[in-house]
Amino acid sequence: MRFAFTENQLAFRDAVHDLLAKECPPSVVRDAWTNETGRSSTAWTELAKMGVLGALVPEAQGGLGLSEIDVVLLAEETGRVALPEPFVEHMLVGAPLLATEAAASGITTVTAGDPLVPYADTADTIVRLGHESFVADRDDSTLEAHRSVDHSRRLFSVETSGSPRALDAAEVSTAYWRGTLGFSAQLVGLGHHLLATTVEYVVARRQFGVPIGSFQAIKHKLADVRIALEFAAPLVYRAAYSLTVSDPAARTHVAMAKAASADAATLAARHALQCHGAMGYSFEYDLHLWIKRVWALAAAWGDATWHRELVARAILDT
Amino acid sequence: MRFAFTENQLAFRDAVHDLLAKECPPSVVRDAWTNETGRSSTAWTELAKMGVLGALVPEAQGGLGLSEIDVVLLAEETGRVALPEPFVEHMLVGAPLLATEAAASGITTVTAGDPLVPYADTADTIVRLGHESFVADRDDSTLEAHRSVDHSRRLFSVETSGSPRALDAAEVSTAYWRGTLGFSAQLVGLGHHLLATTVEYVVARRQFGVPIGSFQAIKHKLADVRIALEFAAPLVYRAAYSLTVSDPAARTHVAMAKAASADAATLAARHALQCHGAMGYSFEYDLHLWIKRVWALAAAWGDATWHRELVARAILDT
Amino acid sequence: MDLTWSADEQAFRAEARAWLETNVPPAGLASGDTREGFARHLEWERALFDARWAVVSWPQAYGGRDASLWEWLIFEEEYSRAGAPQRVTQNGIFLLAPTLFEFGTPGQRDRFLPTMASGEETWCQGWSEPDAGSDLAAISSRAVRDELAGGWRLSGQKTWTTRGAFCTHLFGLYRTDSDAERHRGLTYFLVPLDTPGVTVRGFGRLDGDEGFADVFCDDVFVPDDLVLGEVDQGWKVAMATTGSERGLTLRSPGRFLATTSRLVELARERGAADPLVRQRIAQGQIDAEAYQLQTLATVTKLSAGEHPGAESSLTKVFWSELDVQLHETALGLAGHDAELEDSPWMKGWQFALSGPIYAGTNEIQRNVIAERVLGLPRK
Amino acid sequence: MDLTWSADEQAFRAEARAWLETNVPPAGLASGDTREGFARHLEWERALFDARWAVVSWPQAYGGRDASLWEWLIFEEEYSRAGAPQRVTQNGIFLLAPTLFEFGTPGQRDRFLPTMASGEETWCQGWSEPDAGSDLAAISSRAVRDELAGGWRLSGQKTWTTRGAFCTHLFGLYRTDSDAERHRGLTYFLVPLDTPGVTVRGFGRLDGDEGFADVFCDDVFVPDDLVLGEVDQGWKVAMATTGSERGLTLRSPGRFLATTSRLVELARERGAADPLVRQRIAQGQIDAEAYQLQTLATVTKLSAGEHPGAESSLTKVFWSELDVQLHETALGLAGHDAELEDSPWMKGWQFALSGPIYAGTNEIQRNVIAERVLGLPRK
Repeated sequence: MRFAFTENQLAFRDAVHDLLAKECPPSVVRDAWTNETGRSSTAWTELAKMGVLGALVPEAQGGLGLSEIDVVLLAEETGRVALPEPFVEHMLVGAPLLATEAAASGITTVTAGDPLVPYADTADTIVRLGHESFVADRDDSTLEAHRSVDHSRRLFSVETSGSPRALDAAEVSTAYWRGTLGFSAQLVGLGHHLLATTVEYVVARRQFGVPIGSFQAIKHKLADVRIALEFAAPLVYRAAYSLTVSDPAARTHVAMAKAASADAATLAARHALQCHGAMGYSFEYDLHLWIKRVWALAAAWGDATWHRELVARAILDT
Repeated sequence: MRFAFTENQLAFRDAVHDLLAKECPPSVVRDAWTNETGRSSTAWTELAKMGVLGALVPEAQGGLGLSEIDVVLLAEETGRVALPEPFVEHMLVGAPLLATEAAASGITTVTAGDPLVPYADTADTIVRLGHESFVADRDDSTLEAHRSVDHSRRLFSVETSGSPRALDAAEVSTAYWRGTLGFSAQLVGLGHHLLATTVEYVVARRQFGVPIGSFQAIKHKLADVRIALEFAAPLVYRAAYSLTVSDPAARTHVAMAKAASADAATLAARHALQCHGAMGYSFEYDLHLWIKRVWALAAAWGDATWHRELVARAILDT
Repeated sequence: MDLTWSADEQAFRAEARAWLETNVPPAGLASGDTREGFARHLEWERALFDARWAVVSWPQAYGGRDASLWEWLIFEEEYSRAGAPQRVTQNGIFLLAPTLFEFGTPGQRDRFLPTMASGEETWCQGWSEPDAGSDLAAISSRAVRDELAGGWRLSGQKTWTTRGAFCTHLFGLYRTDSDAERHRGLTYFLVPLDTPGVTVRGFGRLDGDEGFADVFCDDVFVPDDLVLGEVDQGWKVAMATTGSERGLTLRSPGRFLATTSRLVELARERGAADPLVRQRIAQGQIDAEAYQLQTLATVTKLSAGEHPGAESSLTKVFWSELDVQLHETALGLAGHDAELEDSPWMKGWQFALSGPIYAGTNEIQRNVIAERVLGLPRK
Repeated sequence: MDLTWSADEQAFRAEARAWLETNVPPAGLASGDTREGFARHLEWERALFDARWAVVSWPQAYGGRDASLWEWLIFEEEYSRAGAPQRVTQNGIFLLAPTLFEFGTPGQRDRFLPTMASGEETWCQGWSEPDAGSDLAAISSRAVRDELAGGWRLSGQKTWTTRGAFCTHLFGLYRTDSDAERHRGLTYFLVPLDTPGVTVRGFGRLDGDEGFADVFCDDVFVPDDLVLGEVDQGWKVAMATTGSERGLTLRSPGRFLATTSRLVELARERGAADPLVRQRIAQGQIDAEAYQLQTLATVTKLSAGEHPGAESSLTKVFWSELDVQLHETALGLAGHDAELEDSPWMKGWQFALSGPIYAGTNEIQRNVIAERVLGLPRK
């Protein structure tokens, strides 16, 4: 029994952390709100160079041949910086699903349930999971733009005129649970950033002659956020482990992870906004970039209520 | 339009308030936990003398011929002092249901849904509302005692060997909604007492060199209780009015009142206990007498969730 | 207790409803927090004014109807029910005007109320400063006496000023006695924003619309007749306004009843079968009605001549959290559509989130409730 | 990461499970917070001790098995799973013993640990006083030096002392330096409750059981060898115990997993169809597993030699609120039966409500989290 990451896993996390600190400061996220693609300029190519994007692709196909437990912390890091990229869609879902050399270097995007596909305009390949699951070329598809509250998340409805490859149930299942794990990890990262940035603010911000962080109302809100993240993270890590070892309960574990991480990040967003007051409510201040990402990802691929019902089925109906 | 009680109604409330202050101090509630009947010694007879117990009985039958709106504040007062009596059962339900001179002076108890009947051992008449609704003589009934967490609320299962009078649907409905209104009003009164007694405690109790009531964590909890009671009370008063004028939405209004008052009183109980710390957790201290009454009444005659679903039916399914 | 409306009140309601049904722009207007939308809203305000619906509770001389508090409540209910546009003039009409009626000179009232009612002049509130948000008494913008010119010279920065970039006037607090601490030594000024030395810079609110502004004053001359109330008594004067802001005027129960109705409609469209959603919607309806009833109780008291007290803090916390809950429930119903920016619920959700922050954060309000309503010690 | 148990650990679990299945009293025992029930519980404790399950993590010399933290965790999980009786010896075994191991003399360890493990001597905690609840450092009970007799004379009142009326010994903090303020000048004493001058008065907890006591000391002589740790260093010594109380030892994840299982069973009996109830139960399961996993992470760190820090405050808030939630959900399922006192859920609910209060209220814990984990300023 050992509930901890290996030195290698932590080192990989640290490397990605450092890369993102350099390639994805808040200015990059803000820029993605208004640039042509909604994406970062260089973070994606640097991640590709490091091999991260093909981490789950077998070595034979040019990937790193790693597993979910090796990459869950990387997804958390991309959440922490609010990386504006189809990172989960490509790295955790698309690339290993296609598992070709092209896949590791190209860009795949995915949707699950939702008819709208993020970043479809800059993807090479579009995967749809849901009622009809398939893999299609972007070139065979007609796109229509829709607007997410998170402007960096470019959404498109997709009409495919080509003959997309159908996916079988096992492929869909693997893809769906990996993606859900990835968003859970990103939500934990987003939550941690929101907490850290709020702590910084309430220590610096003075009202009534003292830092507002000295008021119990602020302290207790942020303590609650810290608690929620403390207990959401292990559920996410366990889910990654369970997918890696094909635990029979892996899907329930991912559902638990998504429910807990969505709730924790939503709480973090709410309290961050309230503790920042009018400052956080200002568009010019970066806080809302993280908050809106939380709103989008908390609802994506099944919200907390939906995943809790899956958990209920597992424990009550079997 | 006038959302306020009349001078007469307020004067009646004040008179009952004064009576209860004298006849039902906390020592009477505590005594009822261990005495033979679970009831007060003199409060009941004094209320009878004042005419309160027959308030809803027509004047022709020896009552005061009043309406729900005239007595809702009296029920609130009995809640405030945690009066250990079948007050709602008799005054709001049993007496006007029987509407005989005997009824106004005798004691009627009622249950709705629940097979257990409070104070059945000292009642003359037992009314059951629910699957089979009837009025029975206590003398024709076999009782078996059960124990409520509120020891003053003596509960009994009842087997009737006589031939009880069946109640028609209209009688049952009137009885049920009046009783539910009465418990809602008592819950508001209980909540107000819990808040007041907690305010008193946190002002007096010093820790860390200051009154604990100066801490924001305490302030905000009690502010939330005050808010909940502020907005529950008008729902209860409106429900009383709607029953009085036979408003077509009266039942929904009572359901709203029970849901809101149960939630407000439950919150008051929870925060009162937490703000009192170990002191409130001590059996010797009076606080728990009120808290346990709240637990019992919040669950009785349909809990908040049940009544909210009734509200949902009214607004969503019609 | 009498929860029925008189024949006159019913007639008043019918008249308001009929006019609104005919005149409310069916497709709505662009956001009033944009320059373009603000202009459209002013046209609507003008139509309201011309039909004498802009300021129903004001005297007829200023464009009102001398409406009672009850009629005003009825009008607000009908206004929300009709889905009529947000009042971009509300900071003037609902916050400044009550103060002008109470503290203004006859000259000030005659000068400012009619143009405020018609929307010719629009007012923003100059309270907050970068270092004076929750701690309003920390205001450091100052006004220096210019005896010769018969007035004051204002300097300093106001910020988070709602729709400041589009308004013509600002009412604000400036420090006239620099030795006095905290809430002493402040004065309430009326400032035309075209006065030399004023610079306004609009900036975005949470949803990106330019609903906020910085208002910089650099040696801005304001003559004595633009002082509202007494010099150095600005806090007292302002608090009267703050009372209105938290209390009856700004958040009519009709607004939340209307939002709840839209939520019920949304749920019916989606089947309304999920008990979880049913519970939340029922709770919304209960709370919206509780707020309405509590308002009726308050108006009954006010009509009997009682004054509102710290209880307005109870109201502010309640409606602001109710608004958040209603929108949260609606977004939960929307599923993955929830993230779409175009949905009115997403726009409303972001607006609702300002409720617990502005007009005194809910944390401050809970302190006020604890200290002034419950009597808990300040320290 | 490796979430599997070794063959040895599995064997340990199997052994514990087999013994518990055979020996746990199937009908349970009367409440350990009553004199009668306490005596029954001591018989059970004795059986545990005789089978060497009383103190698995202790050295064999004191009746333990030298179990690893992992094995201890496994044992606690099996213990809860089996529905075995509450440990009435827990304040000694889980709170005092770790302190004895760290600060006790060899003589003290040999004198007290074996009888503690067997239940021959039972310990209650003398922390709280009427004016020192949340504010533990406000302790005013005092110990005056008696140089001649080689010891101390204790006076003062301890209160809310759990099961104090049934225990043989008390460990408590007394002020040895009356000039020192707050947490300085306190000393940690081991007090046999049959010492002349000690008066114990039991009183009821929320559920009416006599689980609390006042312990009055009136010039009670305690020899030097019953001082634990150094004189005037009692705060430091006690904080080590407080760490255990909040952390791993007292609230094994097994307890909440077992409660959740019972809740799931209850819901299945009642049909388990209501989506509202399903949500709450699923949340309970998620939280119980989260608590288990977080404990596994903590034990991994402790096994690697790291020390637990203020993070134990996170744990305390989490499990205490989880416990309240689980019981609230169960009572909600019970409908009108909820108010019946005999139901195990009503008993458990009342016990759960003590969780956010004792061992440092959750308000204090949230302060600790904010200040020591997040680094927010104290003032």
